[in-house]
Amino acid sequence: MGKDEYIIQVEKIAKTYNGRRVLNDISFALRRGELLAILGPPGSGKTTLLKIIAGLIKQDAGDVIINGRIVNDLPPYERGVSLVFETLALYPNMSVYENIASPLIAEKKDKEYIDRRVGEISRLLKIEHILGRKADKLSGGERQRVAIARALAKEAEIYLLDEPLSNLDAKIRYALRTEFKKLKSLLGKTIILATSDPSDALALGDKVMLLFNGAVIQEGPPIDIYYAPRNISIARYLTGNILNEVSISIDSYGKSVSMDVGQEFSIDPYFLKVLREVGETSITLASYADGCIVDKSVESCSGIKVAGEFIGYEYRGSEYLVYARKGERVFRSLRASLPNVTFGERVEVCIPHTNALLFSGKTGSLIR
Amino acid sequence: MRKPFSKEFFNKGRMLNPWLMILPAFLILLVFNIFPLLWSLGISFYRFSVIIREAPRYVGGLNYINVITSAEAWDRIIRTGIYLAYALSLQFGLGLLLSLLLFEDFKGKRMLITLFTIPLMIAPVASSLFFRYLFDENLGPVNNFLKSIAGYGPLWFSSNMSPLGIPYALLTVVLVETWIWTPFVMFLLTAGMSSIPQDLIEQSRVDSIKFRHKFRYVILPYIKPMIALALIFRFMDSLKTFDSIYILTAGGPGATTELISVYIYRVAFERWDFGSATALSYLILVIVIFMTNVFMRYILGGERS
Amino acid sequence: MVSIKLVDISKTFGSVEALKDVSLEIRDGELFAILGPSGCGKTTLLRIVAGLEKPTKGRVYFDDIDVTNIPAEIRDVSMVFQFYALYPTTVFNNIALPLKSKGYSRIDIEKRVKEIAELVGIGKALNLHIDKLNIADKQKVALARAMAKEPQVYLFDEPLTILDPVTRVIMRSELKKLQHRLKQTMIYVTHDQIEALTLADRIAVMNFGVVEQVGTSWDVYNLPNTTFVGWFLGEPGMNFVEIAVDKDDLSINIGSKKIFRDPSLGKKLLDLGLEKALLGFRAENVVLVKEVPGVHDPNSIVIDGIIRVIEFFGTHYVVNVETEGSEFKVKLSVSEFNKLMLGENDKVKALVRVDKVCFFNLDNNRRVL
Amino acid sequence: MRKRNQYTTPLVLYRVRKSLKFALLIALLAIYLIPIYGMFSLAFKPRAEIYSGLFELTRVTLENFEEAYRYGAYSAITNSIIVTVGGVAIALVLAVLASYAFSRFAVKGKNILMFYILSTRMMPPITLIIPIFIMFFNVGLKGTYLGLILVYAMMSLPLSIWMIKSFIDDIPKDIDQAALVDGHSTMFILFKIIIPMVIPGIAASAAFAAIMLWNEFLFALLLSGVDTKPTSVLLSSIRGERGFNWGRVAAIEVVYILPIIILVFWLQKYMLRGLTFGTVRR
Repeated sequence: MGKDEYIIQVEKIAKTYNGRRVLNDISFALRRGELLAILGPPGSGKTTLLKIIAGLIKQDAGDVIINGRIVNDLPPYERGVSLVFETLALYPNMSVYENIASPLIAEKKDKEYIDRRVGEISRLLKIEHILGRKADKLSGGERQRVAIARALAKEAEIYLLDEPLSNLDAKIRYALRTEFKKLKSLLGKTIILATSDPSDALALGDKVMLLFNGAVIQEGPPIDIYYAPRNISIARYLTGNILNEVSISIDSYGKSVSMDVGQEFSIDPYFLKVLREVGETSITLASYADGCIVDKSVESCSGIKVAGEFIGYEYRGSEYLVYARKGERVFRSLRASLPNVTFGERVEVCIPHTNALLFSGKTGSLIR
Repeated sequence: MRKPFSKEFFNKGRMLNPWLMILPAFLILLVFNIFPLLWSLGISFYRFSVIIREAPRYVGGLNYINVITSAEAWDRIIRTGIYLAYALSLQFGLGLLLSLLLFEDFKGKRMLITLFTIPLMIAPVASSLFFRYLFDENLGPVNNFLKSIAGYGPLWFSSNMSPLGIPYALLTVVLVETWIWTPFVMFLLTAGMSSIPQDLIEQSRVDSIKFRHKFRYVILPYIKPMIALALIFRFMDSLKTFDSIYILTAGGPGATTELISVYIYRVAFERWDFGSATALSYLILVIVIFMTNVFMRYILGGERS
Repeated sequence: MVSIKLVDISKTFGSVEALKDVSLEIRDGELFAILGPSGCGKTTLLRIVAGLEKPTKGRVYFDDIDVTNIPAEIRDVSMVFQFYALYPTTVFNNIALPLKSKGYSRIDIEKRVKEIAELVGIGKALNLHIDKLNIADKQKVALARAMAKEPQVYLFDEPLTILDPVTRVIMRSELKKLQHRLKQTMIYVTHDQIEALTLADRIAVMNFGVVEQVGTSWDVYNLPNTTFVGWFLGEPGMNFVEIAVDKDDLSINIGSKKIFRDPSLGKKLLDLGLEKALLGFRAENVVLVKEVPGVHDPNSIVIDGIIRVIEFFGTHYVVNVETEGSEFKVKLSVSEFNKLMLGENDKVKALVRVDKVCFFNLDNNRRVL
Repeated sequence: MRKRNQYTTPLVLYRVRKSLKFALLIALLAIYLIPIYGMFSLAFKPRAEIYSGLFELTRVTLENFEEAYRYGAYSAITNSIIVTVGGVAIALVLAVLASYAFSRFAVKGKNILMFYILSTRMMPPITLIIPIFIMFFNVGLKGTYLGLILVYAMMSLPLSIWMIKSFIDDIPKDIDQAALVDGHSTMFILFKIIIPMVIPGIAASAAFAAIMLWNEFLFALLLSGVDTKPTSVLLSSIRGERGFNWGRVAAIEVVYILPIIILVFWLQKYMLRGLTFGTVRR
């Protein structure tokens, strides 16, 4: 098989549960060694999609093609896939060794082979010292590793991982993410990973596929997703729903401009020109926390500047995240120090045009 | 690894039809439950007696009419109603008291609960027989004790009226059944209380709110489902009360303690009138199935959500 | 309005030691946070202060009164829980119930409940059943209930965790304002470092039943007493690399590579009896370059390494650099990262100013410099 | 002497209230356990002291047990063991298979079947006894072990199915699916993965079924014969005698209920499921 051919293709997969469409014409293709991160909120259909690929759930329509072969009617163990469940699904009454050996036992491999393979994999995942322990006597991080080890023990074409980092302490999660990425480049396996945490998807994925309400809304490399989110709901999701947003209305002659954050605003003339050239009467301007300035007063602002009220902050040790509000709109800004104001005082919020994402006010799709 | 079945049985990917797994259990139920149920429905339309050795004779709904118009049957039903009212209110009152006393955590609480559940698990035949000794009218320890402090011991197995408004024999049955079943109520309510969020209990402790507020706002909302559950279970099981009455009084004296299940038993196995007995038991069954339905909806409805 | 003194508190559950000889002093009127990962014993400690739990060993003092054996019912504290633990009744009743058992008159109760509800911003909801409220308002009710009874101490058990981020920030500010006005002693338990760093006058960082450090936000973040505190705070946590002091020229080495030549530092370490130590530094304090300019700042430690893994987090990149068997993380802004044009397996040099590093004893993981 | 402070008075009141509550609880427990205590002490009392008062136990003797043995208690207990073990064993095997199917597969009519099975728990046994009595009379099963064992299997099946199902339901379905992805067969999954996980639950279900059958009286009364009569029937037959020997009765009862009391301590953890037929879990 050539290097350019796809190892897995998913074509127009659809699934309906009790009259509710959980997956809607999902298609994607993946080359050998790539990691696809499926990112979407809980309930968006990620688990269902993975289980359809694994053969545990039958799709209503569409094909799963692995290595050029349609596997729709094959049972899970004949598809050459391996799955790490969100719940991990370790066999609690078995030892770690037996858990990892399980797929090999099912394949009726001889004892010697099993020993060798379990040894290899447990060394790789740094769990050799717990092989003899029972699976229900492990810590969260160890359980995660054992589940991944069991999946790796099986010689599969594709590894499916459902929320492999969820249910872990933030600190362990951080460490495991890095380790996981190292492991991935070490093994060169094809991996499909489902997650609801944007950080996981951005940090780990070669490609990121956004799945909202059972439909793919964008697919591409992490940087594209982050800097060119196809519509505003993606940008909101990436920031945990606290995107800095302003609605701008421009009348059809491009003369009068108004914003939903009150009368007190100013726009850099160059930026105003850009906005007029867009040709839409209603534009939503957005920026991430690192692309926004909040201070007692911002002298020169090469974008838009609005007045707000200082409502609070988060101290992160290395930096401050400052929160300001105007009406319903909340703005966040990453800063090295706190502005010299007290809670409730007036501040100025500036979004420089270089950091601004422009979305259509009507459709929410990205303009620039 | 030990293998209880041949290799073939464990063959890779061999899926078993779920019906094959249910079938054996279903067969047993079919032969010893469904079939007898249908048969007894049949019997209830016949005049039928093994002793007289006459051929069963189809009488239509006559048995049902007889049962419904029989003053004797109604008397037993009313007796059962009175018994239910006394037994259930005692069991629930005491059960609630006990569970409230066991509400707070203390060392040995689990042990205490276990000790309380013993009467529930031992055979009613055994405990009832022993209560015959305890309540023995002449020499029994209960009357010995009463005589030593009050100078008088009632005739526990007589049809004399007790101060509580029911005959002594019925009261004795009520007391024994209460002894057996109060722990059931206590246990369910205690379980309900353990579902109260720990935060809420601790909040009420830190706030030091009054007991009646605590009961109303902290305890009651969480034990309501268990109260309902216990009530349904106790109602249906009390209808079945047989063992203890059979041992304590055998329904006597006269028909003082002859509750519905004992009555059906006597109609069937002393008068050998199977037709009337099955008709009556079918009427009870209808009530029970109706109750079960309510119960299932309650339980399964709760489980789904 | 009390100061609280905990003396040698230990608590065991069965064979598990939840707290080991914890001693703390919480000053009158301060907002004191207890921070630590789940299972570190912080909640147990709070419950001991509340009187919900008795310590296996040790004493609790409110001012000078020993309250160790006083049960929660009469200890006169207020507690706000993570899941607000409201009584299933109206807002008014929720706030009023504790007052009723304190023996307030009906008129007093009515007045006080209205006052407090107004203050917290739920004055209009008094007659609503709590089921009708959103999460933020429910938490406000819990707060109002805690305030109404004018306790000696306020105890908070992660009260803001379930709120959405914006509401959380606002509530945090409100709490801070409230604390400035009431000048009440408050103990705030949380596993969220941002919460503790943002809110507290002082923080106690706990791990495995032991208090690792007590100090201000700045102290615990920049001068961690132990490697645990350094690792636990910050995202990513502090980097630790094993170093050795060359006895001859007093330079500092990682493996065979010299990273710092100034002998005064090496001498200091040797004077402390440490030939080997852990070097600790924060990921955001590292400057990454491909080539060191001919003359560089002599006050910087220079570490050679190879980039192993690059992680993109939107607002920043985290680059994992490997050197001589150990590994450390570097946090770079997107623009810095783009300027450097870094890729995996690139060789780089990491510069850390020497006043931004700490040294830890390898044996007990405590900071020495 | 501790210094008087704001806590002194409330603390005294608090402690008094608490002690009173505890005293009431202990008193109730005592009333509760006196009959059981009485049973045991009576069993070990010499015949002459039977009515001497419940708490007096001057001399411990085993003569009541010897009497009980002569009275036929030994064979009654043996009969109880045979029918109980027989009934439970059959029910258990069938229940494990059925409850796994009920728990894991979308069987048509599952809810109706489960409802019917539960309703048998609620059925007054008197409804069934007449046709079964006639049936056994005609087939010649009356008075045999087999007859009672089969009826007992039927009686304990619903409890076993519902309870074991409740335990299997607690195991996430992901475990089965993981085993399926690994490539294991249905029987392997059931016997090597699922059953080992619920062994304690199955044992508890068996124990509850055993207690139910051990205590059963009505069917035993009507379906057992002279030689196959279990303990409950033996005890009830004493009832009809005049002026019978209470020491002997107590001795039989002690042997009869002792195993149950021991089981109760082990079953505590599963009591709620047992009492509510597995419909409520804890």
